[in-house]
Amino acid sequence: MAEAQATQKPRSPIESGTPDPFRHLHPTLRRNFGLWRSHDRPRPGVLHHTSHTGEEVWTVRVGTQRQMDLATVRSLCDIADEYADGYLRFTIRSNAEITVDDEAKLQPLIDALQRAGFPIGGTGPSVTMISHTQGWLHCDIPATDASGVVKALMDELHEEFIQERMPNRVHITTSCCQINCGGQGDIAINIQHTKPPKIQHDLVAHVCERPSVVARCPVAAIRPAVVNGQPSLEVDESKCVACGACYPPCPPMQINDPEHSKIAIWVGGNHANARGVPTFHKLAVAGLPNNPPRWPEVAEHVKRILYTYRDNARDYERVGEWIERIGWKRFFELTGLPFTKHHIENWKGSRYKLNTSAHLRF
Amino acid sequence: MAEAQATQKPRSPIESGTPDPFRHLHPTLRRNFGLWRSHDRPRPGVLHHTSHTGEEVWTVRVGTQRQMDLATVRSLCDIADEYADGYLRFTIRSNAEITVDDEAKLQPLIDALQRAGFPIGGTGPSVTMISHTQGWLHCDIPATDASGVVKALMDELHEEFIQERMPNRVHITTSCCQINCGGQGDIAINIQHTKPPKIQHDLVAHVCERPSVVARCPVAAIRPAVVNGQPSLEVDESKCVACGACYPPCPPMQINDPEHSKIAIWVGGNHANARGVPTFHKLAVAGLPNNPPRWPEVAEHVKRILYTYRDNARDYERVGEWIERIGWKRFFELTGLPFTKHHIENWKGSRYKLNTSAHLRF
Amino acid sequence: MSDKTYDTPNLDELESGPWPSFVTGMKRQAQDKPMLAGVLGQLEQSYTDRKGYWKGGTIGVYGYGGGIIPRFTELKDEQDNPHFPEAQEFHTMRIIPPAGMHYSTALLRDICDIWERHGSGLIALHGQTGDIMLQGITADSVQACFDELNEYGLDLGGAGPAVRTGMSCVGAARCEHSCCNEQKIHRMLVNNFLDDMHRPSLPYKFKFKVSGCANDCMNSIERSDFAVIGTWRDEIQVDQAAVQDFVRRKGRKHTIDNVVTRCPSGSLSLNDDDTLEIDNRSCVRCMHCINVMTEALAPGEDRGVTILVGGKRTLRIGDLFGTVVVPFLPLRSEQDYQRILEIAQEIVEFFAENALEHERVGEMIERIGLAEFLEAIGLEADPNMLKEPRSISYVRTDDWDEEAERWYRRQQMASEQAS
Amino acid sequence: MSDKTYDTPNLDELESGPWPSFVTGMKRQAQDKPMLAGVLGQLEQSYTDRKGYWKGGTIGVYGYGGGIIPRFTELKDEQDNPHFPEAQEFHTMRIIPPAGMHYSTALLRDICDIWERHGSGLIALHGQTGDIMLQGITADSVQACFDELNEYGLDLGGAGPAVRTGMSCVGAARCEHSCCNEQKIHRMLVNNFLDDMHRPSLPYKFKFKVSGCANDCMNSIERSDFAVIGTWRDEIQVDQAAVQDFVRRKGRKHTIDNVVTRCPSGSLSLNDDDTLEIDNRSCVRCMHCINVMTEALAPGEDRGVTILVGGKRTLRIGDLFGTVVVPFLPLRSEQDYQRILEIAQEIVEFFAENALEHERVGEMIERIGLAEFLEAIGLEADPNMLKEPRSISYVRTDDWDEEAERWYRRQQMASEQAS
Ligand code: SRM
Ligand code: SRM
Ligand code: SRM
Ligand code: SRM
Ligand code: SF4
Ligand code: SF4
Ligand code: SF4
Ligand code: SF4
Ligand code: SF4
Ligand code: SF4
Ligand code: SF4
Ligand code: SF4
Repeated sequence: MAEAQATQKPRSPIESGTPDPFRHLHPTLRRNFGLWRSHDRPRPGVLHHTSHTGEEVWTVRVGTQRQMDLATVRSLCDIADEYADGYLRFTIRSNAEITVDDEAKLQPLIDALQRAGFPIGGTGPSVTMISHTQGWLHCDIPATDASGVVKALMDELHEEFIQERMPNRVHITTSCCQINCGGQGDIAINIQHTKPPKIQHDLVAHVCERPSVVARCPVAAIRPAVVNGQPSLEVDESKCVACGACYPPCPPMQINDPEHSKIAIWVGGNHANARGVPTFHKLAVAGLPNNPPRWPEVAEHVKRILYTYRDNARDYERVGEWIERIGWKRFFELTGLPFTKHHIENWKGSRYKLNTSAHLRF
Repeated sequence: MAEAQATQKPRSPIESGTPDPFRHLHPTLRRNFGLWRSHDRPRPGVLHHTSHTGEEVWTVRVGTQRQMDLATVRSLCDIADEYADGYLRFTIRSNAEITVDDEAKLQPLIDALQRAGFPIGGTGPSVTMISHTQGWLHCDIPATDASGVVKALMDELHEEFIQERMPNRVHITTSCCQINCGGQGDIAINIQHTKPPKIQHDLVAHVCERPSVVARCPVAAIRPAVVNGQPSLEVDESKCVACGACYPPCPPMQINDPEHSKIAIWVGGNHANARGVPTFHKLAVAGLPNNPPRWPEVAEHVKRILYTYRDNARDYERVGEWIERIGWKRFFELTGLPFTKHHIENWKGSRYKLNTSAHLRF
Repeated sequence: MSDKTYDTPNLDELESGPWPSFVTGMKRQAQDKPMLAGVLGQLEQSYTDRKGYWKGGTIGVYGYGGGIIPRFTELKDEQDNPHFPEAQEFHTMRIIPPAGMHYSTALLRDICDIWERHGSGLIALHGQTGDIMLQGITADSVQACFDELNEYGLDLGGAGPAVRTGMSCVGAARCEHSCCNEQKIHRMLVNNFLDDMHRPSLPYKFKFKVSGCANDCMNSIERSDFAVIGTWRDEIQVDQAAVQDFVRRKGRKHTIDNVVTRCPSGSLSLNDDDTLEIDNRSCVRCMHCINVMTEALAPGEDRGVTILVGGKRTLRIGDLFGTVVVPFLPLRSEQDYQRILEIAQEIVEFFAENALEHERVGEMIERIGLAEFLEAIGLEADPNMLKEPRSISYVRTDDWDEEAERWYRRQQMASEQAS
Repeated sequence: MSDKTYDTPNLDELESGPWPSFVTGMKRQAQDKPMLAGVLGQLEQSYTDRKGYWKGGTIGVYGYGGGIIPRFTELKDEQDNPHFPEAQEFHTMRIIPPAGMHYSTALLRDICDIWERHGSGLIALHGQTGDIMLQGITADSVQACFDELNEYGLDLGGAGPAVRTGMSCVGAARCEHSCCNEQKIHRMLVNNFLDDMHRPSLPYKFKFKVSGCANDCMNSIERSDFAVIGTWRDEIQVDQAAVQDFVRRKGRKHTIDNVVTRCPSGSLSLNDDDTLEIDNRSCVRCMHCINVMTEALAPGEDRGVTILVGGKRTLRIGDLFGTVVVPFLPLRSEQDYQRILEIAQEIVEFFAENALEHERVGEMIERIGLAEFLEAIGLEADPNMLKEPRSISYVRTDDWDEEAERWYRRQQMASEQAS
């Protein structure tokens, strides 16, 4: 078939870009576009929005596995057709949202979704779906899986998804290599390599553009070298920060290691501007084993941080705000996590991370 | 006499270091050392401290010119002897402080000081003495004077010294070159050169250790060079930030210029830990002329900033805290000072100075 | 092509538990689509070895240079025979969804049908950049699948050193906080850069994200090179009766502790009659009070957007947030909307010509300095772009007077415009 | 030596106005001391030309390598004759005052008398580093002047790449906030480094400053390489009756607006009975509430000091504040005081051996990293040393488990000690 196509002149693409969503909007949303007045949450997983026109809608937020088979997608469509006028959307966190414009339709919709096995929640002060990436399922550079990690964790956190009993919303992210497509989060679960790449010298010459590999290293630890008579690369291991940046442009720079690619948990990444300005996440704990299929050590640590937060934070405090108030010393005390020299940032411009004041908590 | 000395074996110094102040303390201070309980200010320039022992002292704060002739120092001694048991101290800002342990002695002391021409004030929410440096009077690298600038400004701010009508204390500093011995302050008045050094090439070889001059430049703008057959230095003028760091180790790198060495005013340097952590000062305005003997343009700008602060800040807000609350946009609006691209920091690690949030004031 | 299934004891562990299981879904799909059986086999191997087994390659459709993420198995025996022959190829097609990720079931079903015909049936809704990810197709089938999707009205998204698929929040469609037409801005921006999306030739990737307010539900400051965020310039709209009602229901202490003292700019004060006093000049438009008292408070009426440039994640110099380059752009007319596009065009053009290879726009700004960047793209420096002015005196202020003059002229123009 | 005075029209302008005039003082002094007439002449020239006319040189006293700041005039004619011959030399002697700058008038008068005999009579009280600056002496007279001062009990301060004269606040002598014996710490530190003060051979200068509380009246965090600041570890002492009295006098709103909402850590809450509730675990010991309600509040009783290292001004990499390296050192015994000295010795030694030429200790820490520095001087890393932990993942955590172990061991030891 590929050959057949190659002979006939291929078709030129229509560069249509991003489709207009208007005709895919529920008609009540369309009518009230830009006219919404306020909302409340009658129960976890349900948003109730009121318009200036007086119209109202109820939206049910539905957890999915993101990586879906056709039957799952179609079953969502079936439910949306039967109970909700044939419209749905997805959130940035791969939750589906199905909207009805009549309160009477709400409970039947919920019942149908629950019957089909979909969790309902993720609204308000809950733990919503973890944003995840490709991992071993599809990516060419992962040190761990993504869908599996998310499934394992969401099983553990299911109750926190379907209930709203956190001080504020909790956004968790995962990433399957240090590049971090998953982003920052209140709690971010990321790969942290601990050893420099092992170089497959025989492959470098064929596969890698050496100057661009050299250029990718943030600490200038890579030098061109000749190994066994072949052009290759060498790494100054004392400089290397094991970031893995050299690996995508040059797969023979094997950074992934079943044992030494560990998992680190970061906390306090906050991207809303509500109250404080957006903040980067900060290292909580590293050195956790990459332990499929259920990553129990990671789950244990995430829950420890999460429940310490739940039990100690004030309403509306996100994870980072809570820690800022009680201080990092107390964070490590309350969670029982170790504080190490690795928590001290030593990157360029990290001066601003140091405590240059007499503000101290004991 | 120098020669006479050179022949006889000179005396070895007694390395006594910092003298014990105890016997120079007023006896009431000595008795109550470490036992003070609280204080208040019965009037501007007077601190009234009460001890846990029940004893009380009144301290009068007295402005001086710092660079004093013997008669001035002795007249302070005379007054301290006659009215205050023969003790006095100096503050970090070159104010004298004279303490009495009987309220009845206070007014006579004040009267005597005022008769002798000493201003009384600098306590609480006032403008206290400006901390100053050497300038043309003594230093080998100054671009302006120090004592003269301070005198000129304190004349203008005299009323603010003797009264307490600021929102909080105001600490002003000056410095006569960009090295800034004077430190940071709520308002800091510093030299800001605008042109690279002019090199006296014929002198470099004799006077300067070229490698250490090269090493001093923060932007690596200096290279060794041969000029007119002599070893000298050259400056990449496009890189040079006119900081003057090369001048002390190499006086032929003439950085000072009667015209192009300008004055800049910085605001919001705050070193107490009260409320916020210590903060660096920030550029308010540059390009002011270095205009002896009274630097009227500088005085005008200082007063403009000072009175805008006085009229707009809340109680206890230091200059920097006030600006942080109202925002820099409004600071420039209220003071009428220009905001320029030069206010944008472009030094290493200056990323943290950028507004990476949707927090905005209009 | 074999039709067998493989033992997946590790993956099977992921079928239990309350959260929907991608393994169960993939197994179900594998009954029709052997490719997924092979993929599950390979994934099981990864779970055992703790190693990934895919490698990249180059695959495209006619006329485009990007949008497909090719994956070939690396699990082969000595004779180069794949351990899981069904999964020799497992490419992903990135398809752009409607802005805001709204679907009629008809659209979604049609996508499913086309995908069932050409691919594995595995769909990720959505990728972190906002694409529909159709995961699992062979090189052979890519063109036909694309043709069908494209005829239907869908297009490929970005990959490589290109403008990427954009994202916008639900915003005006269902959110009371929305201060702009997010979807319009989103489509205007992305759809004007389709050439840079489909024929990757920028120094590196470039992402647009649009959030209707400072809650930034699209993480645009963190995760996009060009973030557009709705805001307002006038006063917060207050329904004082609703405020009083809130205080009555929740209590004074609750109101003070959760609204007043949480205001980051100290702009709120609760009056004795339980109405709210707002210092709108100091308010930084953070949204908190409006979030909590959504019945009583709303953004002002003079609305527009803030533009921040340069967000990205870790590579090379550490994570960057976007930096404000346009504090406020009012959105009153079509022309105003066009102005956003003009600015984007200036920036992408300058980026294309001045960034180093594999350098994001944020890294470029850090390298050349914000002042230079603004100058280059013709935007005026503004105090709102800074947390605070410089503290370090290492700067050449030779042209202070001209720069000051420039500011005064601008101020005058602004005040003339206002009056 | 001529005996004339010079016209100083510019300087004369500085004789009017309410503030005491250094010009008037110097003119008066110049009647006895021609050197000052020359200095005024030269200064007038500087005022006219906007240029300085002093240059340095090398002058010392027997046995010491620093402490004198030499100044020679540069204003000479073609024949190398000085324009102001009386001011050919104008050297400054830096003399260390009693800690806290306390004087009996006897001491001050004696200094005046010695100085009158040997020098110009001009005294600056004090230099920014805390020295008595005796300004205006010829090279000839330096040794004799020093000998007399030294016999009397005074010593030269620091200059050059040396430990410098220290400073401490009035503190325990007259301030209710004092949490330590500032003068004792000050003298213990400086007087143990006199060799490094008098024989300059460090990479660069090194300054000690001591403040009795976080108000930091000595600007120690900004202006010293080694800052010692008093603080406490237990609870703020509260006299609730005095709190109620404060609220009665100043009003509730005043109290909330000026005390409660100004607490940087949200640790204060005013109870309904006008007593104050303090969350001492969250309190950051900023001093604000104690400053404002000095009658009612006082630092706790378990007192000690915080040590911060590395403050300095602009040269080379921009201003640095000191960084916490010892969050809390209790001061209960003589041994505890000695511990401060031990730490200082470790640091100065490490600085002497590891800093580059003309590199301050703060710059050295920035270059090698705080963790390395702590390791080298044998201090344990603590969260209180950071605003917040790292955000950038570029770090080698190979030895995570050992480092974690180390922390747990320390925690256990600490809790065993406590119990
Ligand atoms: C549906 C969604 C936008 C979309 O177009 O997809 C959305 C929708 C709403 N967000 Fe959001 N947010 C959504 C992702 C986010 C994100 C991004 C993310 O999840 O990665 C953020 C910023 C993340 C961060 O800060 O790290 C975000 C920060 C907020 C905030 C600020 C919260 C705070 O206090 O820090 C609010 C305000 C609030 O909660 O009242 C908000 C408020 C809302 C409201 C209440 C707006 C409204 O009035 O309708 C919506 C319902 C929220 C709820 O769950 O109760 N939304 N919101 C996203 C749902 C994700 C999900 O499935 O869980
Ligand atoms: C005498 C002196 C210490 C000395 O040993 O020399 C001193 C003495 C006192 N200081 Fe100070 N401070 C002195 C310089 C400083 C400095 C350093 C400086 O001036 O450069 C600072 C930090 C500067 C900065 O932040 O930039 C300083 C920051 C404070 C603060 C914090 C103020 C704030 O709110 O930010 C207080 C607390 C207060 O004012 O209640 C304080 C409080 C005090 C108290 C009230 C302490 C007390 O209870 O006795 C003393 C009287 C203050 C007054 O003037 O009303 N002192 N104080 C210094 C007087 C300088 C002068 O002549 O004006
Ligand atoms: C598929 C996706 C993860 C997912 O499962 O959702 C993804 C997958 C990859 N990302 Fe990503 N990134 C994805 C969203 C992101 C995001 C989030 C976003 O766009 O909001 C980020 C953080 C934001 C940013 O742009 O920095 C992100 C930051 C990166 C980076 C780091 C870029 C940097 O400058 O720091 C790389 C590395 C690179 O480009 O060299 C990268 C590279 C990659 C590559 C192409 C790895 C590679 O070099 O081969 C991955 C291909 C995986 C695959 O097999 O499909 N990906 N990547 C997301 C795109 C799907 C989509 O189109 O919707
Ligand atoms: C005299 C004095 C100013 C004054 O009138 O009070 C002063 C005067 C000089 N300072 Fe200073 N500094 C003086 C306190 C300071 C302070 C304040 C302090 O100690 O608290 C600082 C800021 C804090 C710091 O240490 O950074 C200070 C930061 C500097 C620097 C910048 C150091 C840096 O690393 O950034 C230099 C340049 C250098 O050392 O190369 C410097 C250099 C100088 C020199 C030696 C200039 C030179 O290279 O010839 C000046 C000699 C002037 C003279 O003619 O006497 N002076 N200098 C102060 C010392 C008097 C005393 O002993 O009491
Ligand atoms: S985080 Fe890394 S491994 Fe995971 S999808 Fe992104 S690039 Fe691939
Ligand atoms: S892993 Fe990172 S630090 Fe190490 S060589 Fe590769 S790019 Fe450089
Ligand atoms: S600020 Fe500069 S000119 Fe003034 S005394 Fe210090 S070193 Fe000399
Ligand atoms: S003035 Fe500063 S930047 Fe310019 S050459 Fe001298 S040291 Fe370098
Ligand atoms: S960003 Fe603002 S407007 Fe958009 S969905 Fe979130 S809260 Fe609503
Ligand atoms: S929007 Fe934010 S800054 Fe503005 S008043 Fe409300 S809470 Fe304060
Ligand atoms: S630093 Fe503290 S103890 Fe010392 S004088 Fe200032 S307020 Fe008093
Ligand atoms: S000392 Fe400072 S941080 Fe502690 S309670 Fe008082 S105001 Fe708050």
